[in-house]
Amino acid sequence: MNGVPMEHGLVLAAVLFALGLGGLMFRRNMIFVLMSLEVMLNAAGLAFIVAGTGWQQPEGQAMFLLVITLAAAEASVGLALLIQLYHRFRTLNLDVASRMRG
Amino acid sequence: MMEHATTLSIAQPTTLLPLTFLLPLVGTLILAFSRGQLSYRASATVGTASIGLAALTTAALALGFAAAGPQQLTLWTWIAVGDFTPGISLALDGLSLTMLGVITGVGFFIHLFAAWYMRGEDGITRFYTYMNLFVFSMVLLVLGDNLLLLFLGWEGVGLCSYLLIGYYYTHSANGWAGFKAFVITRIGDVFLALGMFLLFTRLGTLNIAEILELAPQAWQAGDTTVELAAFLLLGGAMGKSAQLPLHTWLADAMAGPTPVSALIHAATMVTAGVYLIARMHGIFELAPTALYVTGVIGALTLLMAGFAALAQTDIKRVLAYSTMSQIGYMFLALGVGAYDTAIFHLMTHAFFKALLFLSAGAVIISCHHEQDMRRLGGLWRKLPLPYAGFMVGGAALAALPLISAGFYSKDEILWQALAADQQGLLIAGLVGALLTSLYTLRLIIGTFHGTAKSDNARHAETGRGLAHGLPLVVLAGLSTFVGAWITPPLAEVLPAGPGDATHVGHSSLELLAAATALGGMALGVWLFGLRRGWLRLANRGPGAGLWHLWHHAWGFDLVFDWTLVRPYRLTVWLLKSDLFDGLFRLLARLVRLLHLGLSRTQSGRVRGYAITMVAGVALILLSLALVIQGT
Amino acid sequence: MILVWLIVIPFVGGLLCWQAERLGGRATRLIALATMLCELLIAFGLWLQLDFALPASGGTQWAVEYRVPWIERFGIDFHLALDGLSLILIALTGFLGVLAVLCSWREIVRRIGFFHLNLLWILGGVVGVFLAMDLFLFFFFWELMLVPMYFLIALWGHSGSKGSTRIGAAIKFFIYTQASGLLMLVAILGLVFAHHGNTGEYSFSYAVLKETTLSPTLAFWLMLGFFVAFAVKLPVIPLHGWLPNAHAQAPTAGSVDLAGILLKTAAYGMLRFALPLFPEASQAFAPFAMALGLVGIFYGAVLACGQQDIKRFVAYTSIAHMGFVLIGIYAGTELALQGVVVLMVAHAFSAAGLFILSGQLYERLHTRQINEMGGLWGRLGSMPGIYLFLIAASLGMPTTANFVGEFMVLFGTFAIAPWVVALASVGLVLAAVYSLMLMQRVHYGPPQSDTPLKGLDTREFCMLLGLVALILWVGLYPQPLLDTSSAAMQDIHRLFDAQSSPLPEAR
Amino acid sequence: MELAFYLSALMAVLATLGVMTNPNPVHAVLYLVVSLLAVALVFFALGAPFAGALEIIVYAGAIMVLFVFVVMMLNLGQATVDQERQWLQPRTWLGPSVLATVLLLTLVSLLWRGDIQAVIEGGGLTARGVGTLLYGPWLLLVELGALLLLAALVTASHVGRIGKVAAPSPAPRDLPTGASTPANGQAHQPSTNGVAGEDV
Repeated sequence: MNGVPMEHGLVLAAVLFALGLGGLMFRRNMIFVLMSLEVMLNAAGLAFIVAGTGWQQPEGQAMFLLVITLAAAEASVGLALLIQLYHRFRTLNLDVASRMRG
Repeated sequence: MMEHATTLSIAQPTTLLPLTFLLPLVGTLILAFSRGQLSYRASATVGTASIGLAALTTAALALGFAAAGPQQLTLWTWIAVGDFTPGISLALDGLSLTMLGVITGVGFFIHLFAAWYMRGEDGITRFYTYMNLFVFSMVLLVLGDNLLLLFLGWEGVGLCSYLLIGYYYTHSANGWAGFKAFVITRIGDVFLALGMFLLFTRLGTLNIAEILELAPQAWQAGDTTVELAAFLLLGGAMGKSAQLPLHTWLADAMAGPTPVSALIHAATMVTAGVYLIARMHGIFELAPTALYVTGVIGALTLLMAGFAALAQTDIKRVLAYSTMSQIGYMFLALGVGAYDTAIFHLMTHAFFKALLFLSAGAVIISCHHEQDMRRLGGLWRKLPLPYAGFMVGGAALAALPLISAGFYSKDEILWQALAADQQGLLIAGLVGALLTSLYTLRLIIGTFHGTAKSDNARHAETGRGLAHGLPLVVLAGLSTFVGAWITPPLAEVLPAGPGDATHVGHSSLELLAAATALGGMALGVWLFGLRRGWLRLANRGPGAGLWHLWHHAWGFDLVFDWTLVRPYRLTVWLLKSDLFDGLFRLLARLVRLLHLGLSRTQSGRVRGYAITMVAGVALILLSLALVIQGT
Repeated sequence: MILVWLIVIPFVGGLLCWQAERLGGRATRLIALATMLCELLIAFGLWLQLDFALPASGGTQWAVEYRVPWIERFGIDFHLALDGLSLILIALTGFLGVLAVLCSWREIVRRIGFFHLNLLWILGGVVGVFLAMDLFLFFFFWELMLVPMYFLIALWGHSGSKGSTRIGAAIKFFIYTQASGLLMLVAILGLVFAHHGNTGEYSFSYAVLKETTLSPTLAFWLMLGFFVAFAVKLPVIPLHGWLPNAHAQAPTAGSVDLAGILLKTAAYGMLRFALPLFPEASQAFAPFAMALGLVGIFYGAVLACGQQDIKRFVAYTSIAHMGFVLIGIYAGTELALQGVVVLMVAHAFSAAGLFILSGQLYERLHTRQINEMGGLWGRLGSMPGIYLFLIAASLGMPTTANFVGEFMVLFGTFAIAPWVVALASVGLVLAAVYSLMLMQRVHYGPPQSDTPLKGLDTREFCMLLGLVALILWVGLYPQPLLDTSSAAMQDIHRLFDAQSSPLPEAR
Repeated sequence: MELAFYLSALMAVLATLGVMTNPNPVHAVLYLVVSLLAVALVFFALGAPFAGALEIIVYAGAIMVLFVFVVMMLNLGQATVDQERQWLQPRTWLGPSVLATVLLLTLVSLLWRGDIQAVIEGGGLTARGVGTLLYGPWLLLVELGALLLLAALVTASHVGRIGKVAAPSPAPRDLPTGASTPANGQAHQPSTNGVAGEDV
């Protein structure tokens, strides 16, 4: 064996992404939802790295950097929201905050 | 040009001509803008004087006419677009002069009588406003030298008729009677309008004289177009003159004050149809079928109305049906081509029918607004003047030989029918004469003889005063042979009738007609006076059925109710919610439904949104994968 | 430049009114009145000064013209022009504007300044519509007049019976007219792009676009776009849904403007744009348009009979009258087209009068339901007499302007389409039915009570008397009007004539 | 190297599964740290050491610390664990899992068509290349990233403020610093750094 086929790297990213997605959908606790989001972002970053190294391009890693920036911003805002939620409703259950129904 | 009208001069009849309609118009305006400030006496004076002055003007015109002949006067061009140039222009010839005399002359006496009749009524100003407006419109109708101006007068008299029928507005029924009159005559008006459109499109002019001149050049006799035009004009005439089948409004029109019935629904407006056909005789001469149909309609109407008049209980309704019947005679005369005879009968009819109506009005007021024959009776001692009026008028109506005006005109009609070789029409006319005698006798005997059958009749009060007496006396005078002496100057305007050339058999027909009238009267006296056999006939078996049928004038009202009124009301009811708009409302409802459905998905739960989104993504990717797989 | 003033005056007057509310209601009303009088006087002055009877010389059909480039990149000009037809309609706008201000003198008590702002801006927009000779500018004014009307209905309207609210009516009005306006915009853009495709230049100019060569199919579709836009406004069945609600719910001044002027913008649009831009397509479409007109006459008449609200009643009669206008426009003979002009003016007067009277009845009885009226004749002083006159005008009694208009249309159409005229004449009978039915149910019959109601005061009497006098004047001597519009109408008539003689090449 | 890839991949998947299924927040965070570290190993295995280092420093270090802080601050104890157990019924997770599986299978089937011929051999790419790219043609993007972080900072400090409730929680103060410092450190963005520094 010499080298990993690119598909394998991408499939790994897909699996991680799908796992994160599943968590996002079936978890009600906001902190788990945020964690799922981190997993998904991370999976996306992984896909960039795989593609970048696969094609021998530096852009993949540069994009990964931006993904990380995004993840940091997302985490900070998300956690602030989480604290706000907890203070308003004394729970982290997301389904409680459904006041914007049509 | 209007300022010329102020300089009075008999030597120049044209300058007098506008006065005939301006005077009633001035009267109308004074009354309309008084805003209730005028007293009863002042209103009546203004209303009557304006017509009186118009009548004097007409007399002056008649004097001048003998010397100067036909006149023509254009006041201004009404509309001018391309070759469509109808003007406000007047034409005076023998025919219009005759009509003008009837309108202003008889009209003046009726206005005068109304001053007595309407005492104690509210809104006398309104009454005289409408009456003057009516005379104004009617004068324009007969003076207009083009069809559009004629139509102006034609519609104007219809409006005044509507207003005056509904004069006692607090009773809805009166208003609806006026409504019916207006709408049915309007149906006729539409035919007239279509006739105008057709004539203008084909001949390029609306001027009556030009039409009569151009028509023979444009069409052969019996040409389809000219037949159509004649039929359309006939339709207009039928509506206005209450001829079958557009006659049902006239009996209901009796809801108006009696002077109105005398002026509008006996003497002038209803005869406008006769005037129209006589005026447009050139078209009818080219359309033999239409002319024949005119005669047949006249004959049918005179029979139908004669039978109906036999079975009425309201004295005014008897007179209304007799009016229809007499106009039927005029149509019969027109139908055999005897236009001048029709106009002659129109004139005598105006005299004696106005007399009858005014007498009836006198009876009604004297008997405290009682007009049902079954509740009158025995009045001849208490009300001698109305009785005399009824006798003279009735004699003229029944064509009592030699002494009555009606005899001369009706006899002439029958002679013209014979001379035109129209036996069917002749027989109808003779039967009609018999019927006329019968119902006239029934009317007079029922009202004035026998015993008084109600308190109102027992306590009848005799009318007094010039306004009451003078019109009755003058009209009574005109209803005798004196009226028949007046010869309308029609020879220049209208073609000679078929009976003018020979007189073979004329005297035997005169004898026959006289015998019919006298026989009818004798039968009437026997039926209604001596033996009271009428009641027995009318109450039993088929007699009761016929009575019922005739009382409701052959049930035309019912037929129209079921064929026109009810379907129309049904349509209104069906469309009430605006069907077409309903389509759009349906669309709006659909959108609303979709909105409700979609907003249900707006649950407010983030997880739900995430699931939906993922499902969407999965779906898109799956289809994408399948597409890729397919290629 | 005078044309610019015609447009600017109402807009500035509206702003002044808005601010003048601080000085009190009376000052506001006086300013509005002065503005409209000014507008009317300018129109009248132009009429005296200019000669419209002769076909304009020098190759232009306009009597006055004003043109500055606006958005040169797309060939959009600020192009105003005036001919006889526009002048008549502008004078009408001025006159009805005066009436609208006068008739809301007592009726409007809330937010007077903003009310007059809206009122005057509507009128300004309408004047703009009548003057604009650039399609973009035309569309601009066309949309501009809708918004103030929306506010007028929504803020000062009456909520009617059975849950029909003024807001609902306003929204319905806005959606209908806005959708139609968009359709027109699409048609305008289609025309402009077609022109661009031919010549490589963008232009929105009326004169330029008139010369565009179009394939018959494209011309038909574009014509349809214009037609539908105007048909909504006229209105033509089945696009009339907004009208009864808007008329019934609007304040009196709004109803007067709607019936008197806004409906006329549609007829004007057809005469000015739909026909001259697409003569062949319009000619081909004429039978359908006339059929729609017929349907309108009957449908409006039948529905009017079924109404309980007097203002809805008058609204449906407007639909019937506009049916005659539509027939006349598409008949295309000079007589019919001139009749259309007279009929537009006549209908503006008679419908405005009836709406004003309905408003006055409402002020006195506090109801618009017909079944709560009856027997009013003796209780209202001289008002019923004027009502009667306006009813007579609405059923086309001779001596009134409506008669002249209707009969000229019918005379003019008979040569083209006798059957249409025969059927439309039946509409005359129905007009009698609904008009007299209204008279009967409102004024005749047993009175509901004996107490006399307040008669007309001087302001009301003068307004109505002015209308009566104008109706009679046009009914008896319409010639000044006809002379003014004659050149413009002859131009349109020539389009139809040119079509009937065979032409090998498409325009 | 291949072996390292597959092993760490397996570890990442297993750890992530742990994150998804564990009811205890603290355990879940720890699993997540493990998962991120495994992914970092994958990066090393694929020959992207710079990215691997970033992953460890920023993700597993800074961001996860935040999570731990919050979990501890909210004091989520046994009650939460019970609650989570109760929520994790098959009824709840079956549908979403099926959906996620479908998505995964679709993705995999799309990837597995075999038209990607590339094989990752590792090496060749250095931090130098990335830096040249970022501060060369992508400079604007870096600026935008800085702007994003600044916005996140302002937002977090605003959103995290708690009405009139006293005792300001440390979270809003910590969040921006924790979030921005590592990112700024990577981006070498002096201006944003300065702002963050003032805030701290």
